[in-house]
Amino acid sequence: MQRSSLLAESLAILGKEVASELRRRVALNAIGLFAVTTLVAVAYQIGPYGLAEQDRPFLLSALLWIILFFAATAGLARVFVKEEDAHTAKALRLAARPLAVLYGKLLFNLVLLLALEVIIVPLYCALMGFAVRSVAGLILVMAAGGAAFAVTSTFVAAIIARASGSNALFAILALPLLLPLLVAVIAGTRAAAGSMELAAVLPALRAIVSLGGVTMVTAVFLFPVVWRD
Amino acid sequence: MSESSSMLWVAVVMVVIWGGIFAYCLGLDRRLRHMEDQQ
Amino acid sequence: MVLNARVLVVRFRDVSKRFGGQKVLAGVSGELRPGRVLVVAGPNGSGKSTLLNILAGLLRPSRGEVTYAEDERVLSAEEWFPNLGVAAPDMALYDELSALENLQLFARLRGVSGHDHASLLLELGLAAAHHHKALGAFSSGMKQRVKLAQAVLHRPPVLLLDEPSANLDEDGHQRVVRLVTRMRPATALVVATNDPREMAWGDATIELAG
Amino acid sequence: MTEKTWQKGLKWLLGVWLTGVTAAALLWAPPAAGFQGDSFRIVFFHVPQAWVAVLAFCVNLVASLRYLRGRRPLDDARATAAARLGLLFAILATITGSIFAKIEWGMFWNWDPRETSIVILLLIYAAYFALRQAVADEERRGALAAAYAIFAFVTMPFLIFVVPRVYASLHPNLVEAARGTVRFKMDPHMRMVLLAALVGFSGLFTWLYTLEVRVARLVAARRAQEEA
Repeated sequence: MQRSSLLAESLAILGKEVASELRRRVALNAIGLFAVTTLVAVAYQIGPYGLAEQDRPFLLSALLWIILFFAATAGLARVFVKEEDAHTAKALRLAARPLAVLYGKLLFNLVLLLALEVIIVPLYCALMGFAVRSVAGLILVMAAGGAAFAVTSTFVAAIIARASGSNALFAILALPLLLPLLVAVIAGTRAAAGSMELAAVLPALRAIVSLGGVTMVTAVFLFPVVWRD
Repeated sequence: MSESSSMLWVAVVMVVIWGGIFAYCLGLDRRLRHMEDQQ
Repeated sequence: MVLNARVLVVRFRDVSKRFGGQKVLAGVSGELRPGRVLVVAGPNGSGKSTLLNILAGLLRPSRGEVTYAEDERVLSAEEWFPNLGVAAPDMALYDELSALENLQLFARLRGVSGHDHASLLLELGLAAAHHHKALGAFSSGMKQRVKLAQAVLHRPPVLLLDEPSANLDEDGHQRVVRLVTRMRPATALVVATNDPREMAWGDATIELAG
Repeated sequence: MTEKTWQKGLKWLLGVWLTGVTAAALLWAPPAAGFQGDSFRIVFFHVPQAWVAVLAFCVNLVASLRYLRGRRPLDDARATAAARLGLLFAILATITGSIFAKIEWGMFWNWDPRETSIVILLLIYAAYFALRQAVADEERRGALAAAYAIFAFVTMPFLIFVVPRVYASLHPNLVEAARGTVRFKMDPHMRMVLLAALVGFSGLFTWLYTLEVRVARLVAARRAQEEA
């Protein structure tokens, strides 16, 4: 039996995830709704003038990523949990290679997360009066941060899907692993807000990229153990 | 915190923690040997 | 349609499985060869599905071993799965996708191209009108037909069917009989069932105690 | 089995060593400049506890890797025992750390980067046990827990090295104040007591670990009897 290439399998799975998500929109609703309501609530409370001037860069950066983090926990685990709940995991396990499943679902979570960022970040800057001097720097931090975020979230999602599958367990397992990344992306966002040149975000970007790279390599080695008994 | 009391704090905490764990080990060790003999 | 004519043999020796303290399978042995149907019979909860999951390589036996060999070369799990077709009650397909989209997905995953999935669905009795409807709206009988189509679309040399006629009417059962007859010569088949009509297919039978 | 003399001797040595270390830490080691009285002496306990916690998590890593390769239940028991002890030492390190902070800066917690790293370690291994609770099947529980422990371990270097540096850039005013006082000069005597304390606590960890593994062996043997 010849096998399809890993890329073809991964794209087939990504296609399936996008198609079923567009038709049922469960994760999209969860993430979108959560992010917007939190943002509006926070904006209403704090608003552009609520913060002392010198605290603004740090607090606004931190707040943005906390909103993104909790919106993500509302939706990113679904990509594996629904396979176990709907009992479709068995057919997928038999038909696709573990790495194709990992890459397909990771790409889907990445698309979901970047879409979330594209919607939330401009809205956040407007509502909160968050002036960002280096937009290019912010985009770099958001993209790299989003990718590293998606790697850990997807791997933890695969683990909890085979445990109780509850969102609470996802947050408990994912939070401590994401804290180092959270610190790095907040520092990066703050640097992007603080200065015009791109170089300002480099230290944080190095931390994000190395953290994302190391966790990706580990996820690739460990995923088959999680996906198959 | 006065001079001597901070010292007392440190000493008490340390002795309680480490004394307790050491005693726990002794007790567990004895019980284990007893169960291993029955095995 | 030319079926794969490769000699694939599955041997399982003294396979046992225990969940927590409870023993589900005790020392089952046997062999699968192309052209032979092995029936696994036994009351509910006797471990039929567990044995099939172990033979599929989805579950690790507590004791005993399963070896997959192609012309005496032992295959790894990675090499093994593509040779396997499975249809079982504890397995579902994607409700959001249509019958055809499901088959196209599994065909792409298995690297099988250019097959007329529509005719396979017709052969299993799914009317053309339903081919483009989402699986979620299907009755259990219609879902079972798509599941059987998924199991055979890549013409696997080994086919594991767990209660294949479940939820099927008489017409559905007759189509399963025709499918098994057609695939039998070049396929090693395992059928877990309590349906006497299906038990009659067996060249060999394993009776699992309750 | 009657206890061999060397085991009894080892226990006595460990007992004597630990009392010696405690006495040295509390009485003998010279006071460090810039501290209120003798509160700095808690460092002789705080720092080794943190190191031993990391040591325990390393043992958990090795046992988890070995479990994934051989799927032997004993390796899973070893991984769990090491994680449990790691959690214990991390909790102790956090307690002694906050006592030190209370005496030194008047508040139990001041987000000193090293302290936050220990707490994050605590969260990781608390999550490890939350995961173990959530899985019924024994073998899957071992595999998932091992996968999580190995994945978490990889993020640990970032936690201990990267986070403090990046963290410091986040709120410079707070952290500089704390960093100024913590960097006391390590004179040779203090370093010796610190190393002695580390050896003592590692010995205690090893003993605890072997005891827990012996318990696991007994449980496994008893279950094997029941099954047979």
